[in-house]
Amino acid sequence: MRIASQPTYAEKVPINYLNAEHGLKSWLLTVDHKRIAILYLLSVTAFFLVGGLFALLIRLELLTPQGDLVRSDVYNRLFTMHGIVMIFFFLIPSIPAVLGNFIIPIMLGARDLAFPKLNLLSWYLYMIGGILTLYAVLAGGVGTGWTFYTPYSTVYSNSHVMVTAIGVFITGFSSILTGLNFIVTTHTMRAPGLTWSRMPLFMWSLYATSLIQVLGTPVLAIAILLVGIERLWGVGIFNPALGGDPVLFQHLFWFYSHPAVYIMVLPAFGVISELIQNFSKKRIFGYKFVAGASVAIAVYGFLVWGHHMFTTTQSVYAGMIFSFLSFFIAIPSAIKVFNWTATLYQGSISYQTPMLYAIGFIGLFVIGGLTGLYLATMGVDIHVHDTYFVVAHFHFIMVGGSVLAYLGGIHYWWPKISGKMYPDGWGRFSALVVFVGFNLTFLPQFILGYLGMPRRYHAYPEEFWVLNVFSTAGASILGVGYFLPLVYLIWSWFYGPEAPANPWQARGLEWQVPSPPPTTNFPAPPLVTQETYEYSLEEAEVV
Amino acid sequence: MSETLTHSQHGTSPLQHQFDDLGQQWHANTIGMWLFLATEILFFGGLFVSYLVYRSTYPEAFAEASRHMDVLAGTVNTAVLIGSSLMMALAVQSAQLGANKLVQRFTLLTMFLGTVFLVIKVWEYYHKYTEQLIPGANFAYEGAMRHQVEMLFVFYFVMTGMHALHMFIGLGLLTYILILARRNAFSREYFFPAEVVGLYWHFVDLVWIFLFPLLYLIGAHYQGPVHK
Amino acid sequence: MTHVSPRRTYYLVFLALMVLTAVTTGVAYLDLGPFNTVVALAIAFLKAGLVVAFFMHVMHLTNLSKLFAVGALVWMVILIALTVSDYWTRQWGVPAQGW
Amino acid sequence: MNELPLFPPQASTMSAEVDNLFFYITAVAAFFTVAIYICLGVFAVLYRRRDPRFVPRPILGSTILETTWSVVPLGLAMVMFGWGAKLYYDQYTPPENAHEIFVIGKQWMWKTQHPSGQREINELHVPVGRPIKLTMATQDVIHSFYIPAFRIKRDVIPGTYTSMWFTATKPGRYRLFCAEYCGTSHSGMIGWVTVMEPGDFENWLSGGASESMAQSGEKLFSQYGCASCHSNDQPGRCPPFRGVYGSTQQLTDGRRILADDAYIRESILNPQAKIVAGYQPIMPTYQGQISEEDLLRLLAYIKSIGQRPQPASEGIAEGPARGTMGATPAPREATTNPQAPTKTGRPPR
Ligand code: HEA
Ligand code: HEA
Ligand code: HEC
Ligand code: CUA
Ligand SMILES: [Cu+2]
Repeated sequence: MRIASQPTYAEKVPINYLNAEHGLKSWLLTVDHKRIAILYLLSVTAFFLVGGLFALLIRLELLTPQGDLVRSDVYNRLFTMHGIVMIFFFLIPSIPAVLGNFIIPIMLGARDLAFPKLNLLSWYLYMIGGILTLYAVLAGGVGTGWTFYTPYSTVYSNSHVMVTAIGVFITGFSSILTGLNFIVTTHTMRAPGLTWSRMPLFMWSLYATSLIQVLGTPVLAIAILLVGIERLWGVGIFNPALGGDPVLFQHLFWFYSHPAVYIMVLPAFGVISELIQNFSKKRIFGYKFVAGASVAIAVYGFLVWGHHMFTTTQSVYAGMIFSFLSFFIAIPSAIKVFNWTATLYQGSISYQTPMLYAIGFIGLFVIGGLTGLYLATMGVDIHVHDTYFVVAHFHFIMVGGSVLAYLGGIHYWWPKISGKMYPDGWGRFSALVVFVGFNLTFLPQFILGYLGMPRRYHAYPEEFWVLNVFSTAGASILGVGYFLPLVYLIWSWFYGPEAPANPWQARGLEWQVPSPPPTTNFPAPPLVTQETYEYSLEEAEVV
Repeated sequence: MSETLTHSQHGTSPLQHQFDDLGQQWHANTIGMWLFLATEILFFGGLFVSYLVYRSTYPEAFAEASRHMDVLAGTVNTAVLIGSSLMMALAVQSAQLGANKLVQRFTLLTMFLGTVFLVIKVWEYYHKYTEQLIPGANFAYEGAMRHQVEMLFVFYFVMTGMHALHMFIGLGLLTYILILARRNAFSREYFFPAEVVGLYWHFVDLVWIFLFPLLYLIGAHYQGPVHK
Repeated sequence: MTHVSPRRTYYLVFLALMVLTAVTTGVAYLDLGPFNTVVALAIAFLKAGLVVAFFMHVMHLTNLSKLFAVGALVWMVILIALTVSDYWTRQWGVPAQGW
Repeated sequence: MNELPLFPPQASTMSAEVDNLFFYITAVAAFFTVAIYICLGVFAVLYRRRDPRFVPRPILGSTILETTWSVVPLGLAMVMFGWGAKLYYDQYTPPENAHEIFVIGKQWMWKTQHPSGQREINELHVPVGRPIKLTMATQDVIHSFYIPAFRIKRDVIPGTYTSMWFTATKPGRYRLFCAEYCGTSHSGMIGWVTVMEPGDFENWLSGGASESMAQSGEKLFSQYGCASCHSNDQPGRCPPFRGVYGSTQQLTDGRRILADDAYIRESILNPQAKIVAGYQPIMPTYQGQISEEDLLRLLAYIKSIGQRPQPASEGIAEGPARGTMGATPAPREATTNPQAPTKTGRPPR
């Protein structure tokens, strides 16, 4: 029994996934991907606030050259916890586990992910890992840097390395299982007619992300496990006093952690592809290239990890291989950027909140990505490695890029998720605040880095003062910019006007179901006869 | 024995709500398991690459350390594990044919051999303990390359320990298969739980096939440091 | 969607695996220089191949599952090859005093 | 708060080279950034939505364009790679005549010592215009020796020696940082590099230290009981040291190995790893008994009696690292095996 869903179906239904069941238990034991997405949304936001609080304290400490706000040990724990919380507990799960979880099955025309229980298990693993890590924070924190470099982490640090390591280890499995679930879902749950070449670009990028999660994360798990074993039993694996090589740990760590940066940015690419198309009402320029670039990035991403180790004892020749390959990874990113820009050409662009984030993303990602080229250039990296230049590089991509894309995606799909509209004026205003605050925070850090200010410094020489003041000022503005959406989105959840099924006249199966969608998404599997981005067609004909 | 798609002892269909038909469910489960095995390969891969780096750095010390392994126990265990893999394969085959009784019998045999493996493993560990060859805790080897020798024992315990952990998980999964078979759940159409667990069990066997020569056998012909 | 192998196949594979185990243990006691490792690994791969081919029915899988299996191996090779590209070239052509 | 430097001083031969490359990348980056921003801006204005019902004509793409904007950036990036790799290689290849200074990192200070014996803490005095090679070790965790004005940085990794070199070009005082996070006072592990005119430097050197590093090494040599076995010239139970450093040693297992810093270090800490042909493995290990500083002094001593110029290409070959992990521990093996393939000079594995 396959019917094309009628246009009337998109009208409001009295029973949706939010009000289908009530009570705490119906949330904590749910296997509905949409509810699990909401669980993730809440927890990810909480972790972002925690990580942001650490960032705020870091910036306050750096307001003056002397280390006068907190003790150096505390400062070290601040940036460590900031990095760990932001990366493992906020950014990696953000787009995939919140937006992906909610949207993927609907985009594919499925009732749920392939393994709904596994999906819930992922969330629990994530929470267990997160709570262990928060416990480590409360018990006094961990001060190894998010990179856990040995032998400091295994032999010298007297902070709560073990608990944190276990927390990250467990969260790793959450990430693996989410990725596995998405891949299987993409392969087996697509609606009839939804061929690979018709698939939305968001799907492509999440598919690529999931590949990295499945193939990379286990190596992080083993690296962390070895750190734990070495620390607990005092045996020699990486400890040079016992015959080990600390650099081997760095190999294992970066084998995961370099691809992990693409776990953080690929989903953002996917969101941006959706936003750019739907707000300029124009099919992407070069669909095949944009889709293929995602997979190419996922694969190449595994070949460049040694570029984090140019100043170690890594062999000159291995360094050259890694540097060489690092430049290749720039090409698929370049393809994406150029194609997005080309898509705008002769479009019909409207500037609602999500689109502002999308354009901001392109602008900032370009800078972040291009500064990656300095770092991949061996001769220059020798100078800027472990300075604020690197800090600026990755915040440009991760905050200016991924976080902006996440916010853009949240705003874009918010009507679908909540069934309510938010005030667009406030949305546009805070997007602007975020953009300004961001640049003020992180642009000065490039200069600081080239001047030679090392990262992870609790106190710094006076000549770096002025630029650090700019940076701290920017961070406060940025904080406000993040705070505003928090307020008006929560407000709109309760008081916002009802959202129509498709407030943006966007394309994609998720806009064919009511807002908020019913528990089973579709009354019957929809039949897809067109590629996703056919703006010229009347909505009713699309499905 | 059940024939129809929707049949099982409790009258509920094995078809899960998110799937359209059993074929789709089977497909999802198989590729899910293969993906999981891919993850597992890289999990052990991290260990193997570390092993490789240190072995190529300290070839003599590793050979020397390997001489302290119990080759007999290792060989017997290899045979036991391969035997359990055979039983597993037969259990899966029986499930494919819907022969629930046979599934029960072969699953039990698989679990039995798996347990034998673990018992021998524990016995080996115990001997390492009495020989004072446990790194960190009581490592009494006092040769020239003490730390380098100890390193192989670290890998020995971590790798076989991880392997044993997987065996335990496998035993849990087999128990589940046993329960399904007791409920006569398997049929010619619905057998993939057994198949998927089988894949996992064979994978655990695979890992051991590599661990055995890499840990036990590299020192067999080694005569100690050469001093001409 | 499925293929049922006859029992005979399984018994034969089992036999082959046992023989190979005996061979690998036996060969280990001969001193073949670097070839000990080569032979040990060759046999291990052969055994693994048998298990994958017959016990895990890789031949009768969908192409997709095959792809995942092969993909995992390729990734393992990446991990090993690039790590080793560091360790095995640390000594190359460095000036006499070391650096 | 009245200083606002925006660009670091250039004070070594490397500085200008790194900066030039930096400017090249900046030019490329600026070009693309500006180009993209202009396109974004122009499109944003020209194609803003005027009529909500208007549906733009889709453009599917263009393979020519895609190829162009893949190949051109890649070409520009390859220049970055080649140029950067060359600078990197240069940076890791100290000139033959470099003057050697020893550096030890420990939580949380830098200790330096000149061959003539002067010791400094968080300070380093060097002459202008003369290549300086730093041989570095750490007593505990990883540190990283960083002089921004020279544009150089190198991690100091426990269990091995690392080194870097530079030629200062401008007298003055420059910042010295520890760039690798190393614990509580990581940000306090900073100091100054003072670049002096050669004459001033000679003056500075001659004041101060009473004995050279080699002399202290000689004392340590008897203090640790090395002298009970080793003598400089008479072969006996132990190899004599005259001519050892920089020579190629024949080992019992047939390998030949270059006696460099790392080899000497390993010979003391882990003597059994490589046994010199004709000797018994009786030398006790000194692992954990000799501090990094004393090790460097012993090294200086052994160097002082053993240095002998090493012919540049003497069939020195490579093999997998054995016994040591680090980069310096580059004990290289020479081919002795006559039937070994000699084209690449690598021993068969
Ligand atoms: C989402 C996160 C993310 C992303 C996507 C990237 C992307 C890239 N990164 Fe980054 N990076 C990090 C996060 C990220 N990075 C983090 C967290 C660290 C620090 C870790 C730590 O030590 O704590 C780091 C560190 C880091 C280093 C090590 C620095 C050091 O410690 O010394 C290097 C070195 O090569 C590097 C390179 C690159 C490159 C080449 C890319 C490329 O993928 C970028 C490609 C994009 C573009 C190039 C822009 C678009 C292209 C054009 C507009 C066309 C023009 C292009 C050309 C001319 C080629 N990064
Ligand atoms: C996803 C990743 C991510 C994100 C989003 C951020 C966000 C920010 N980071 Fe982060 N950062 C990292 C990842 C990230 N960072 C990593 C990996 C490191 C390296 C760690 C290491 O070296 O080991 C690092 C290091 C790092 C440093 C360097 C520290 C050092 O080396 O000494 C600095 C310094 O300025 C910094 C600043 C900031 C700022 C100002 C933000 C801002 O964007 C944050 C703005 C947010 C807020 C201001 C919070 C708003 C919240 C409220 C207003 C509510 C208040 C709270 C409660 C009620 C609970 N970060
Ligand atoms: C018990 C005797 C003994 C003592 C004490 C001893 N050595 Fe040795 N040393 C040897 C012997 C024998 C060898 C040659 C075999 C070998 O390579 O181990 C050797 C080799 C060496 C070598 C390598 C020389 C070469 O030709 O390649 C160095 C360097 C060295 N010793 C340094 C030291 C130092 C420094 C000390 C003291 C801190 C020391 N030794 C103390 C016996 C000793
Ligand atoms: Cu030493 Cu940082
Ligand atoms: Cu990277």
